[in-house]
Amino acid sequence: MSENTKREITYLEAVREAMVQEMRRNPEVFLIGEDIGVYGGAFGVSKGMLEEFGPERVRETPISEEGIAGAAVGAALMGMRPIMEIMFMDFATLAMDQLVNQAAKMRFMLGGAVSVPMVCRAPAGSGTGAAAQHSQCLEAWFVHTPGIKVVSPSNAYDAKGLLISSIRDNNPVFFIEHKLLYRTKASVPEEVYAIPFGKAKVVREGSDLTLLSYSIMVPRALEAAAKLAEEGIQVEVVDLCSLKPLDTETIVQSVSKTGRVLIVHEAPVTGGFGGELAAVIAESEAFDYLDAPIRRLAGRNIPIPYNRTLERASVPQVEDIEKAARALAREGR
Amino acid sequence: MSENTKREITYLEAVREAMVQEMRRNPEVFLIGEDIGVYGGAFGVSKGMLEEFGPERVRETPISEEGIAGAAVGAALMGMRPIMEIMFMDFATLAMDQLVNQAAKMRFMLGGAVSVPMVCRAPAGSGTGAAAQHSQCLEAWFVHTPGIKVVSPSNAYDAKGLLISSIRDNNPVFFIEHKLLYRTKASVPEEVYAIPFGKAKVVREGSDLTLLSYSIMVPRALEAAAKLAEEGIQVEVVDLCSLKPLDTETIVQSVSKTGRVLIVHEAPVTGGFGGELAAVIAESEAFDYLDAPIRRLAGRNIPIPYNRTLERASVPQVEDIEKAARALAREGR
Amino acid sequence: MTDSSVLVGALNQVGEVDWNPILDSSVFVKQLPVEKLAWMLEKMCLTRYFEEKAEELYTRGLVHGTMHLSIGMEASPVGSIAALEPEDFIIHHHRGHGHTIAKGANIVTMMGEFLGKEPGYCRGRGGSMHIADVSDGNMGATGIVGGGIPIATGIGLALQMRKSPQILLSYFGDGSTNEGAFHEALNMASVWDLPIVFICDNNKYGMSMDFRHSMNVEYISTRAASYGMPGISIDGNDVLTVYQVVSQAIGRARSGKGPTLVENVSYRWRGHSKSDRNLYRTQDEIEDWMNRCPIKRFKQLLLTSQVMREDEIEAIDRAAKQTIDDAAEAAILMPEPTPENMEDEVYAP
Amino acid sequence: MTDSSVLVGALNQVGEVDWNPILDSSVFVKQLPVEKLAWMLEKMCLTRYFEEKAEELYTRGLVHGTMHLSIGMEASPVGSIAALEPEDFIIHHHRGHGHTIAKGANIVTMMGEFLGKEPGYCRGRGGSMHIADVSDGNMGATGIVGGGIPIATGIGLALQMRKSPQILLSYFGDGSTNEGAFHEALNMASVWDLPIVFICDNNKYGMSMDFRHSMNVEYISTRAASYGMPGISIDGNDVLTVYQVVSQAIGRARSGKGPTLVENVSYRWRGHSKSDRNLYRTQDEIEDWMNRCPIKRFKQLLLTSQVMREDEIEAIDRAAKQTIDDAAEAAILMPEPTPENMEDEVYAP
Ligand SMILES: Cc1ncc(C[n+]2csc(CCOP(=O)(O)OP(=O)(O)O)c2C)c(N)n1
Ligand SMILES: Cc1ncc(C[n+]2csc(CCOP(=O)(O)OP(=O)(O)O)c2C)c(N)n1
Ligand SMILES: [Mg+2]
Ligand SMILES: [Mg+2]
Repeated sequence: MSENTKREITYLEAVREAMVQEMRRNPEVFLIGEDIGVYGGAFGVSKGMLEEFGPERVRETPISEEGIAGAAVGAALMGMRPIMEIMFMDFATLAMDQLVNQAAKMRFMLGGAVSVPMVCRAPAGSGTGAAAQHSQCLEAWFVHTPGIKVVSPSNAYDAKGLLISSIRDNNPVFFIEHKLLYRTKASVPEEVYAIPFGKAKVVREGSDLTLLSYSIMVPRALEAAAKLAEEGIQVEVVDLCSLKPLDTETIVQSVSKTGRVLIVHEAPVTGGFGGELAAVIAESEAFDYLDAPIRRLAGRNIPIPYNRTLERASVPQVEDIEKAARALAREGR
Repeated sequence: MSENTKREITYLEAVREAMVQEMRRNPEVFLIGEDIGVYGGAFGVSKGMLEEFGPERVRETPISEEGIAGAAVGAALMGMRPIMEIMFMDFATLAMDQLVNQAAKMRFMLGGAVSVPMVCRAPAGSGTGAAAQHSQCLEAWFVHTPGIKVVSPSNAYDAKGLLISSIRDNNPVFFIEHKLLYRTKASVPEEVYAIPFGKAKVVREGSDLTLLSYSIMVPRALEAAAKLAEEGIQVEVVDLCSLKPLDTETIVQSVSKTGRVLIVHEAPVTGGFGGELAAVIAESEAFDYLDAPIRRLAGRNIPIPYNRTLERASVPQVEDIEKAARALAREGR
Repeated sequence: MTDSSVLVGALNQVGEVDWNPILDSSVFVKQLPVEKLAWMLEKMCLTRYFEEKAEELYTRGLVHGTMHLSIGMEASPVGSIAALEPEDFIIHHHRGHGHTIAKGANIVTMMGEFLGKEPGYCRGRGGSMHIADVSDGNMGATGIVGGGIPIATGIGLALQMRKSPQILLSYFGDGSTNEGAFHEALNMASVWDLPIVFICDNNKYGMSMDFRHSMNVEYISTRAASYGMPGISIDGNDVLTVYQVVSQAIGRARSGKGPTLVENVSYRWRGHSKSDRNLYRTQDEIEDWMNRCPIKRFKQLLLTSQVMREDEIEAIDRAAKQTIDDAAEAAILMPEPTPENMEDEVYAP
Repeated sequence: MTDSSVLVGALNQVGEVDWNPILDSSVFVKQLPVEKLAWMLEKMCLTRYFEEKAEELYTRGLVHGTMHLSIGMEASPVGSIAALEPEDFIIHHHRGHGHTIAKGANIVTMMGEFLGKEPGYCRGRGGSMHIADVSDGNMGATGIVGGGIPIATGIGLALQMRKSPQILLSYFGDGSTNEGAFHEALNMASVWDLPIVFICDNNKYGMSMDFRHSMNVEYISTRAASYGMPGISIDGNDVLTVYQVVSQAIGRARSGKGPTLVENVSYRWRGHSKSDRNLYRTQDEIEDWMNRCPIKRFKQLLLTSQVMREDEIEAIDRAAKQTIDDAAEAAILMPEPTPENMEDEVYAP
């Protein structure tokens, strides 16, 4: 991050800025989705974009998620660079054929004759009282789909740079935004910049254990780590940024250094991306350096409930992370 | 398996027999799907059932996967016990909203006021030259969906008993059949029997390493294990049978005994169910007994290609399992 | 379409059905028992006051999450559910407070769910969008636009397979008819002659999108033609027209003749949900529709047709308001759920 | 629908379009250059022989996987693609050999793909179901029934956004029109006036299901009404009728008037795929349709209208057969792909 940039903007504004700047730069880039025009999108991400780019390039659709995804695939096949917005990640369930059977497979299946440069942006996660069908984190499905890349930024700076890379990538990229991050601020340069995929960031150094995370759980992990530091427990926090491609090297290095690893995500623990991370570590040379079992702290294996207290209790909060990290730091082998 | 049963039938016949016997026993059970009537289903699983049960209970549908799943959910809500057939597991992509947002969540979301007793049967896997959109193994998605149970039998005997349990279960159960297993035979009692979920089977005992698997990879693992035994390597093969609920106890016991574990499945390795298994082991007390890193052998991270040689090379074959197990058995810590 | 099948009062119509004539509401109102009319008025008032209270509670910060209000649209759920037998079923959508109330929900339990309380219909797990009342035949709502329509087909299938005399009303919005789920479900229901009446509550907008920009048809009932199903569009702000037309569609469903698509044309006064700034429509348009308030109109009809006196009408109105006020007070005092053992609730035993 | 819009020769029609009259094929055949007619005959013969060869290769055990033959249905792809400019696009479905040949595929490369060879169109990764020929504007097929239709909408959208004069033909089967994808995609294409002609190759069955059991409409063009799109059903075994009608629909698309749904009624002689035992239909029905062979019929027309001599016709036929025989021999000798580095093919650089 450039030192002399002082401008602070929100994650939401960073996402918008990435789209706006790429749309100005490249006429092939356009946004397609529901209520993205005068409404500005369900969360206001595209506010003002209709005014600048007009209804052709801020393309509002009927409520037809499969149709939207198909439109993105078809346009991408022709060399356009659609950014499709799925209003809530939960609705990706309606577009799975287009995303998984079409977008992801087409290049390979046609022997390399085509590419599908598209982005699927989706707000994910709980915390807004929207209940079971508007709160999911489904990244694990897309990580498991060869042909799709998956990124999930934890802050405004990364959101901008990773979205620009996503738009420029020649493949389908699933770009996961977390609703609770939309209002968070960071220092973000006005210039266009691209953050390469496949690079994790050590966002806090520590010697006692490695905490691997992404998206909303990164700020929570940092908060927990700060508290634990007061107790003398030094947590190294790694923000994965891109889930696929995955920066195995940084993970293995950190875990080899600390000898302990706590994996934290919001999605339900069973079958979640944490399993993949655990496997990557357990298969790697870091295995030999482990001084304690690998631990996962993730969402409970339940649909997200409506009630605020229940909702909070369904996914890791700062205090849960603190507790899990403290226990792991003390765990011997 | 009862000793005095000599009758051998195929996996396909066992699936059919389970459905037929439960439909005779319980008028609330019915089959719904595409081409399941006079055609007998794409693979012939329901051959003859239309004749016995008539078009009401062998309910053929238009080509409308989302509609089929919705019909199953609605009927199940009313207390019927639909068995829906998805012609190829790949087409479950079209029914994800109904399966994941509706069937799986409804009980919890309505505070326990309803249950959704339905089975979704789907033939999965490669090996028939059907290419990228007709060859997938998508179990990881459903394992990651709270509210759905997932079973994946490896032989005719288990197929019958697990399908009967699936039909009797009061929840949505994803029942995964492997196309290449359809013609395999086993001794299967004619009587009705139910195999409880959540019980893995040690299908071959061994002391040198534990091989965890399910579905088509179990017979392949057994073949590999038999060959390795000739070299003096004793592989313990565990057939998980049900992926969710998962028999963690048997897994931990076996791995604690052998100190080495190889996880084998057909789905692409990244983000696959193998990650969950690795995490479960790495979090458990078995971790302390591990003498070598946890190893996964799974499908390559590619869509399934059409060409026979490429297709074979995309997923683990007997010789790949043999090789991986041999290497692991020799691996020290 | 034969001439005999043209229904006076229909805004649009497809399919060959012998509709019985519908009467002008000023005539029909005299043919219904006064208790029935009073029931309709009560349910409409309850719905209106429930939602006004919901807004108030929201503003007071007592609601976590969002909500979708149907103020101005009360005639469709009430007029159609009035035509049901108590044993019949409904399934509705995210804008479903009116349907829930009309189908007989306990208002206190409903308000409890709205506030996410343990004694609420879903024990606080569902909230505004998912209030169901299964024991009264209300199978609830899904938050996925169009997602309930295939489930409706399944419910209808179960009723048919069991040779039940019961039927189902399936509600959804104009925007949802652009979802593939709508298409697949109506087609299957028609092919199988299922005992369902599909009711489109067309409130002119799907979130911010004017329905006329989301489809190239003027009337959504036109879409019935794709399924060989009769379709009809009517004034959805006239509770007695809704009642008459839906009664006939229910008759078709109950006698095994299959489903009908009824479009009740209405309007949503409030924003789509709480985050709506109403930038996509004019204040004039909103006010124009507020002048066509279905409740005011029904009260006027009762009065001018002399089937109820003003004091009787106002008594119903006041009682409804009181019921809602009491329910809110009671619901606020209800206990919150606690998060232990939620894993045990996911699967049925 | 105004009277002026009724098209002679249409089996069914919806929407208000001023169709130009279509001529009887015995008249129209004289208005086309003989080269065009010869091209049509050649493509139809190539398709027929390609598929007969495919069957033979399958029987000889040279094919791993399945295939879907369109024998008896050759007039629809050939008649419609004959109406395109070479720069135009097509996207088709699992039964797409005819479309691929008509759009100009190299037969040897195509046969190579059918056999899964490295020099095949998809380097052996795709096979029969996924043969695409992108450089000729053939965007290929998906194995997911209906899955190509939303992609068609996207292609049309790109053409429109780029203000391209090119248009797209999007093909699919009768059964696929029951998928939600069909509904969403046609609706969006109509709302946006995209330059697409949607062509339903109705071969009467979706796998084993008689299309009349899968929907309550007699003609699939009826479904166009849901989208405010013109729809028309025609004899899909008459290559010149297909040509004339699709030409007009292409004209609409190219001039910015939006999409049209054309239903080409035909029949599939062979089973759905190789595992089909044809239990769902009668031998009589099959034979009846075999008597309506589109190729025989076209040859007959060329002969009786005296635009070609029998020896000219037979020369085209023989040459086509030879081309296919040669292609098969060449394809059999092509190298197999090897499995190294497949991971590197998944993502574009
Ligand atoms: C599958 C899906 N897509 C989008 C949404 C977001 N959304 C909620 S309600 C709504 C508008 C629905 O319009 P309509 O069907 O007309 O019902 P109304 O809200 O007008 O009553 C939208 C877009 C959703 N909940 N589900
Ligand atoms: C989504 C999906 N469902 C089911 C199938 C299996 N399937 C392949 S072709 C076919 C029939 C399609 O019928 P139609 O659209 O009429 O095309 P036709 O095969 O008759 O040319 C079916 C059911 C599939 N490939 N994809
Ligand atoms: Mg609406
Ligand atoms: Mg067909």
